[in-house]
Amino acid sequence: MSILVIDNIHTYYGKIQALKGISLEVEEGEIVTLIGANGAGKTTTLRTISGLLHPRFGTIFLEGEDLSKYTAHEIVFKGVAMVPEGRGIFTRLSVQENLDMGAYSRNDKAVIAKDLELVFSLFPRLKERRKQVAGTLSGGEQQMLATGRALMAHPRLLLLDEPSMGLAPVLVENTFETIQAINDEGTTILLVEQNATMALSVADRGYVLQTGEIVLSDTAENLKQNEMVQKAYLGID
Amino acid sequence: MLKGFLDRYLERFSWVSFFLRLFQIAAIIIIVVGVYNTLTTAKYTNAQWVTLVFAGLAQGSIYALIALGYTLVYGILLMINFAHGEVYMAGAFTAVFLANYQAESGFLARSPWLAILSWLALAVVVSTVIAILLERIAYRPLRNAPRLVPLITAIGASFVLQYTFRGFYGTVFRSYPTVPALQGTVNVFGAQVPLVQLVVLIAAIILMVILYFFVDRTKRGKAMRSVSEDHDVSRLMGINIDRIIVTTFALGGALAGAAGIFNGLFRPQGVFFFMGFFPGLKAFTAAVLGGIGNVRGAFIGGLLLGVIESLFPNLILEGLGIPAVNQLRDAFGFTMLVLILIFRPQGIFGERLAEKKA
Amino acid sequence: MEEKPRPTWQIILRSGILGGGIAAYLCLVGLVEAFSERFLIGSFLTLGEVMLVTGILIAGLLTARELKDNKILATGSSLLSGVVSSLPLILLIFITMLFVLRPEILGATYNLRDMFVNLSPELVEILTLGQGLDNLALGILLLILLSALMSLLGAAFVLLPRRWSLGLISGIAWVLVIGIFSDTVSQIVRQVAGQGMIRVIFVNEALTPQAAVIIFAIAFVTGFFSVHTRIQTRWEGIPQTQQSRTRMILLLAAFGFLLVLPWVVGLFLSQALFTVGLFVMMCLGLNIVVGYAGLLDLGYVAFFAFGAYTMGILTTTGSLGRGGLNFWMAIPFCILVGVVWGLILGFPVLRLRGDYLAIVTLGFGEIIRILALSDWLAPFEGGAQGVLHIPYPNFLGIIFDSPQYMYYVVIAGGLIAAFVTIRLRESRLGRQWMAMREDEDVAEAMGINLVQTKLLAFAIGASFGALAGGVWAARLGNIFPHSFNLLISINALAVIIIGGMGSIPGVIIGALVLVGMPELLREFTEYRYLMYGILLIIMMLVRPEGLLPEATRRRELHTGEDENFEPVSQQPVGSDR
Amino acid sequence: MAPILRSENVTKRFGGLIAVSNFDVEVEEHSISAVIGPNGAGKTTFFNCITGFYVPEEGEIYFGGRTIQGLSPDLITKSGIARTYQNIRLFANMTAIENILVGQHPRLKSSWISSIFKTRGQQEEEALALEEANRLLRYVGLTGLGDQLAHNLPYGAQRRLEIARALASQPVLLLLDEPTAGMNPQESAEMMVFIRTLRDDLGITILLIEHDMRVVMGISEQISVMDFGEKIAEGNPKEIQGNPRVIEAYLGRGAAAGLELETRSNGN
Amino acid sequence: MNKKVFAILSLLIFASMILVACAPAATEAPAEEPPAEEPPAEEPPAEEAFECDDAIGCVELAPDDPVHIASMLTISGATSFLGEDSVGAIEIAIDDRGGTLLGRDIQYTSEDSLCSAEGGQTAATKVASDPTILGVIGTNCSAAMTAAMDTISSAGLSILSPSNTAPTLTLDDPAAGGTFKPGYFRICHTDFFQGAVAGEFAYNELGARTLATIHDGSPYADQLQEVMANRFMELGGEVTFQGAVNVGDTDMRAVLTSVAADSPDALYFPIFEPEGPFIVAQSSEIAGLENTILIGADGLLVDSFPENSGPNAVGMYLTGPFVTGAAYDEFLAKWDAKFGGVPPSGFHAFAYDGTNILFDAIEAVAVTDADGTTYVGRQALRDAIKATADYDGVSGKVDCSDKQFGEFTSKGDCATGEALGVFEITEAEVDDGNWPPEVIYTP
Repeated sequence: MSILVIDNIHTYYGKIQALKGISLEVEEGEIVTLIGANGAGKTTTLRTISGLLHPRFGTIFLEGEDLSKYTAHEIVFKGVAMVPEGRGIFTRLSVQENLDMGAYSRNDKAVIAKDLELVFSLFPRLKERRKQVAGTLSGGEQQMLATGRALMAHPRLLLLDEPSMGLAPVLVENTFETIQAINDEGTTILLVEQNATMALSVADRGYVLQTGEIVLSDTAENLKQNEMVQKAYLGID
Repeated sequence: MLKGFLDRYLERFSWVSFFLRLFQIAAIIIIVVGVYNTLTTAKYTNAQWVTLVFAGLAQGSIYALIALGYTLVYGILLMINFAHGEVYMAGAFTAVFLANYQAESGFLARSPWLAILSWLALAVVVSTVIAILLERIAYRPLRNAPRLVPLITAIGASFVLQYTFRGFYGTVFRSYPTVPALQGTVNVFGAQVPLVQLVVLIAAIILMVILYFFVDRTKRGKAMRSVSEDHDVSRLMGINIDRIIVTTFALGGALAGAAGIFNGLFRPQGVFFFMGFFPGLKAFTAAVLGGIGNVRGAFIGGLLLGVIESLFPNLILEGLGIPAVNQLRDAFGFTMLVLILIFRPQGIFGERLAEKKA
Repeated sequence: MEEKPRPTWQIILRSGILGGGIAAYLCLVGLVEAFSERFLIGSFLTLGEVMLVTGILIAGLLTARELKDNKILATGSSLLSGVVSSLPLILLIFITMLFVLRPEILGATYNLRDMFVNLSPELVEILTLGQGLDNLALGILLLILLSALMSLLGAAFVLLPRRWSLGLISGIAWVLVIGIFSDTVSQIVRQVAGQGMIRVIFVNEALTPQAAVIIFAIAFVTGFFSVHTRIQTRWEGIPQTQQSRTRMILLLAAFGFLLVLPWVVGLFLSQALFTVGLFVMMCLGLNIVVGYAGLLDLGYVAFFAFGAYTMGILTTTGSLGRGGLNFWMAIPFCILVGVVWGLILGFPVLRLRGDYLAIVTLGFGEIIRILALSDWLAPFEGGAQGVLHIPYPNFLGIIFDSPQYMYYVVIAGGLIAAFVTIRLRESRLGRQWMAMREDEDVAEAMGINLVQTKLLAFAIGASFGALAGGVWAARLGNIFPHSFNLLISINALAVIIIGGMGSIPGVIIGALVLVGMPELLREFTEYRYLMYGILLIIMMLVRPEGLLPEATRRRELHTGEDENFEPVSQQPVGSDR
Repeated sequence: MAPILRSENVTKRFGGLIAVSNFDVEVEEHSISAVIGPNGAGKTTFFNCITGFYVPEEGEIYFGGRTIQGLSPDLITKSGIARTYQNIRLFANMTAIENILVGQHPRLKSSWISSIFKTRGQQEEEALALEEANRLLRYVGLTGLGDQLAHNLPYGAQRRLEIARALASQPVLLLLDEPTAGMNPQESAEMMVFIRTLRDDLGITILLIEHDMRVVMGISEQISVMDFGEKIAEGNPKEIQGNPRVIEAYLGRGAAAGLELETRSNGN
Repeated sequence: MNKKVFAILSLLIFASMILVACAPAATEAPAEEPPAEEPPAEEPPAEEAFECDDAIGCVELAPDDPVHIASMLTISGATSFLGEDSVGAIEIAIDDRGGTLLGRDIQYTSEDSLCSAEGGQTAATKVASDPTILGVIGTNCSAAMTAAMDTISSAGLSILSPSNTAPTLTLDDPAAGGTFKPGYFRICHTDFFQGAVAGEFAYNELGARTLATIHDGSPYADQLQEVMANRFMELGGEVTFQGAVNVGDTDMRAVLTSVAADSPDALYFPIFEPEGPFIVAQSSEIAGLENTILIGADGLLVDSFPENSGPNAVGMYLTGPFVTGAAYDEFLAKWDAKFGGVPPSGFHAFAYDGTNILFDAIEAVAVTDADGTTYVGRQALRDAIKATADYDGVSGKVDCSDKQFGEFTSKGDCATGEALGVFEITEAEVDDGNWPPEVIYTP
């Protein structure tokens, strides 16, 4: 069953149209990736789903419920969490407080504690540094924190925006292993990634965006073999 | 070798640093000379100095409570809520009628603490409501406008509030009744300090501690801190930032309302529609002094400013042979601000906002 | 974001309460009563009554606007919301009755009028349309009726066919404007047509009924036939070359008009124009500091004061006089002093940013005022007693002793200021300023010397302010430190932001609105500031980019309409270190 | 050839945090060099030390034979160093042409007084500057976009405009902070070619920070690897790829292996 | 760009040409204005038409025209109580005449001159631009008058002030700081009177030998304390401290501590509310002021002062205008009937007398010709006011002839210094709301 169905959304920044009729679907338990050049509208799509932007036309359904009438903070309550581009951790809050904020939408103390354990088991480094101010973490640790914080919302759908950006190659692999692990725990993931090679290696399916439109959609395996994708996004001549 | 060294030095020579350094040295010399002269003439007794310090602390705690409102709002919206002084006025000006009514009817004499609490409640409610309305009408629609636009609406709101209350309550200067229970003095370091000043100081500190715990420990408080870092990411956490912003304004309003009552206890006269303007400016100064956006800084800045104003003109300027020093008090307060900011461009407790990010 | 249609009863209630709330507010704040004897037309419509019905009008207007698709429903609803809007007023009547006029009814022990000074018998008289407490029931009935009618009128603005409503609005607006500004209008009429004409148009500051009818008719017709748009379409039809020639002629005509203006409008309005011109001059300077260089300066009045005191001390024939120069010789010194103090005050704040800069400059303004006032410096510049006996400028034997002459001085000063501003904006220095405004660090990395650039902004800006101060002192003839208060700084800042930051025509429009208007509204005395405040808020809410923004900013704001728009380059700086 | 830029034992601290520690680097004239390392390793801080935004607590930076550290950023720019930023930092509300004109600032001489009176010299200089700005605009492939506000340009164009702005000061040394960030492999490849052209055509020395190993290995002649503020390795691409410390701290085995494959195939 | 420069330059040249061309014509313009130049009655006159030969012109009132007077007072801002006080008195004076003068309605325009120089000047241009106005009551503050004087005087108007107290206003010797211009009259007493009264009272009546003063930076307070201190020293006293506070200050403890350092016998602070009550109330907290007698001035002679100052006000003194007598009681009764309560400040009597003097003078000089047109000569009006002597006003004897204060000659000063007194605040005022307080000393 599709957890997320996006139908023909058009999003504008003022007068500039960023999305020109995007339609996509994400099935429960999948990892779906959006790839495309900078400015193609990948981030805009995620921001539209999470409610930070509002589509001028089109609908977004999460398990049959129309999301476009909700604002960003309400959408979190519906079970969608997002790790924004650049990670967006609260640098002046401690690691623990950052994670608390991730669970802001929830009141079930017991389950939160369990989720916290899960996050710490995924990222043992965070447990060591839970009292530390988040701004002093290294880049890789910040990415862990951002991901862990999003997991604290116990989302059914996790939106990841450029998780590997600015990370050392050695950490990139780790990151995608974690993404796979999160998915194995049952969380559906919509992944926007610059590093198409890695993204397609973990994803089940992928969509290719160009200037606000979807030009290609297929399973990850097929996309990897696609000539255009190889040339433009995988760097294979 | 020497020439090379000299060249290198001259190339890096900055007139700005040179003059600022000169300025700092001059300021320190002036202060030291002034203090020395004043103290050696022994014009004032120690008791008089202590009196001035406590009067300054009481005054400072009122600045501090108002400054907290500035700083909270600044932390979250990065805007100067110029009308905050008027929020303070609104509460104080409204509660004065209740206070006088209770004084007339004898209620104040019968149960003074209950009476004061009721004034406090009224002032806090009025100030809070005004602060919330202010946010709703004058600031929220402009949240994404260029930075100076809300500053102008804030100035406009400041005028509107002043003259609204002038229209409502008239132009007559009102006074709070004196509370017999708060009369009398306490012996501190050999000086007779009025009880009411201590009460005001302690009450302000208690409020400050409560606020600190609220911001530091509670879920709402943490959400406030999150919002102050990043609006969008906070929304992604499920935080309703509108509600957090309203909470912030309400908190600032409530503290300003309390400040109004403390002011009425400590210095009953001069309750009128313009009473908020200068304390507002001073509190804003105090907030900057402490490092705007920083809760602790605002409080310390407020107390410091109160003491500077109360003590320093007599202590420093008089020793320099300047006539009518108290006239220069505000100028002196601002000069101290400039001095402190030259030493520490981010204020006393401020984060290094001014540090270059490249 | 989606506008959910609200149920009709909710619309009626909301706009009714809002409109009634506004009306009640105006009553409580005293506007209604204060102008209850200020007649607008003959002796039957007062300004107070207009104020009272404004809120109710808004109630009708709002209701009708939300329901305008269904005219019958809208009419009925606005009638109802008019009735609703009378409720707060009725409440006011009862409160006044129970707590002020007839405390014995409830045994109230507190006279509420001690608190709300405007809960007076007169207010009850006005609200009950003259019936008073004796005929309370009739009075309230009349009030409800009036509210319903006025609400309908408000609804009519929306519901009538466009032409009719345009005509109606322009007719009512013109009658009100001329009635309110009767003072100003009669000054001009006096200069142009003589005292006799005034007797025809005005009776005791109010419009005569005949005049009101005629004005309404003319305005209605122009509105009805939308003369304005017609001229515009006609204008657009004219070929380009002819257009530019016409424009040139119009420009020349406008300039000629500008030159003879003081003699057309008379003494008082010339004084107002003088003040506006003075602010234009000053704000052009502030515009360089705030608009171009992006340095928020809340203490600009300091430079105005320096100019004024320099002029005063150098030219006064009184005991404080030093130098004994004349106006023209002193002007360069004013500018020089401005520049020097711009540098001196700019110096310590070089390292401060944003709001720290704002409070420190604000402090400077206050420091200067307090020092000017102080007994300490009084032997040099007069202290509280100010500087007296500043002679008027003398030009080829003409003594500039009236605002009509000084007007030309500010026009000349304003033109020079505008000229310098335009030239600098398009120069290398202008680009330095704007780069600094956009991003100080990057500007420095482009090889721009921030110290020099900032100090130049302060100094050049200050020189305009000081020039204005000098001219002002010469007009006033004597200066007192109390004049140099924070309000001038605030006003100047508001002018450039309301006008549209960085734009020169914006400064002129801003000064006309924020400086000229209050002069004309002198009649409103203490309510002037209230109106000023409301004006500031409304203008910023409606046009955050200002009335005539600089072209680039306009573009920016228009692309930035979406609330979540974040330009790429303004995203937070990552902390890679 | 003498190094044009040389740093000796540069150390920069923030409070207790050591961002750059005893960092030495030598950049040969007309070379393309790179600094790589994990996020937060201190690369950008090092750039900031070179351009004068930070003054290192210890060590010396020599540029063209004389020491520059402690000079203010504008003087350093005037001496011939220009840079771009990791997150593009254009003057967002100025047009593209204006951005480049600001970049030309150090080369212009006319005073503000001459611009009030529009002296002949000033007018000539402005005209030349405008011509040069248009030429640079064409050079980076943005012909016709001169009147666009910088923040309205598409991402790639902004990157190029930033480089044009840096070139406008006619630098000897160009510092590029992640020039291909946010670009797809195709665009990255184009950028690589462009950077090489810059060096070959204009004779500019280039020092870059980059995460995309394909770019780094593809164009750099010399690479320094940073971790926790320290230099852990230095050498040509081959040496770096083979360096076990680099592999452990930064590249990871998989990436290193992949790169090795690629360089080999490129070499062929 | 070049085009723009050319345009601007040519505009500048054009502007200067016009400036030169217009100017002489313009100076003539006002001369044309007085109707004297154009024979007022062109139609065949039934009788001999009135010829206005007044040096500065006449005001011509058509048969239906009202008699138009104006006031320039401070009716907004912090000092508005002064303005309200005067406006009320003017309205009562108009009512006293049944709202008519010379058989015409009296039209009264109230302008706001604020309490500042620029406010005064703007109000003056407004009044001066209406040629129907005969005379003006104003201003309240001396700063406003200083700036308004020239405009008012050159417009040929007469202005009578109810509360300007700065001595310079009536000195016509600029070398001595005088700013007098013809047409200005002052009904109230100058600081020379009040300062002297305060000084004499403190030295002679209270037996004070040391004195401290505080002013608030207003020209008025500064001047008054200076005059008082000088008089006190002339009498043989010692001035230990002359300090100042700022308008808006609330904490007076620091300045009072400075005062207390010398424990003076008396403290004179001729300032306003709310700063005055702060000084009174906070002085009780300062050690060293226990035996210091507080003296305020007319700025604090407001009915809210005792209540605001609290118990510490008991036993302090206020100097100020003191008017008494049956006429004054009658005036107060009228006030109570019209506005309720008592006037908010102490200068209403002067405003009332000034208005009446103006009306009397208008009546005295007005000439009506056969067709019902009335002419009032502006210079004649000034002369008539000037000639007022031995006028028995509510505020006592009024005499507008030139006076001598030491070496200074003052013109236009109408007050004789009779109407001054020292009031003592007692428990009756503080606790029971009695107002005004008892006068215990008159010069």
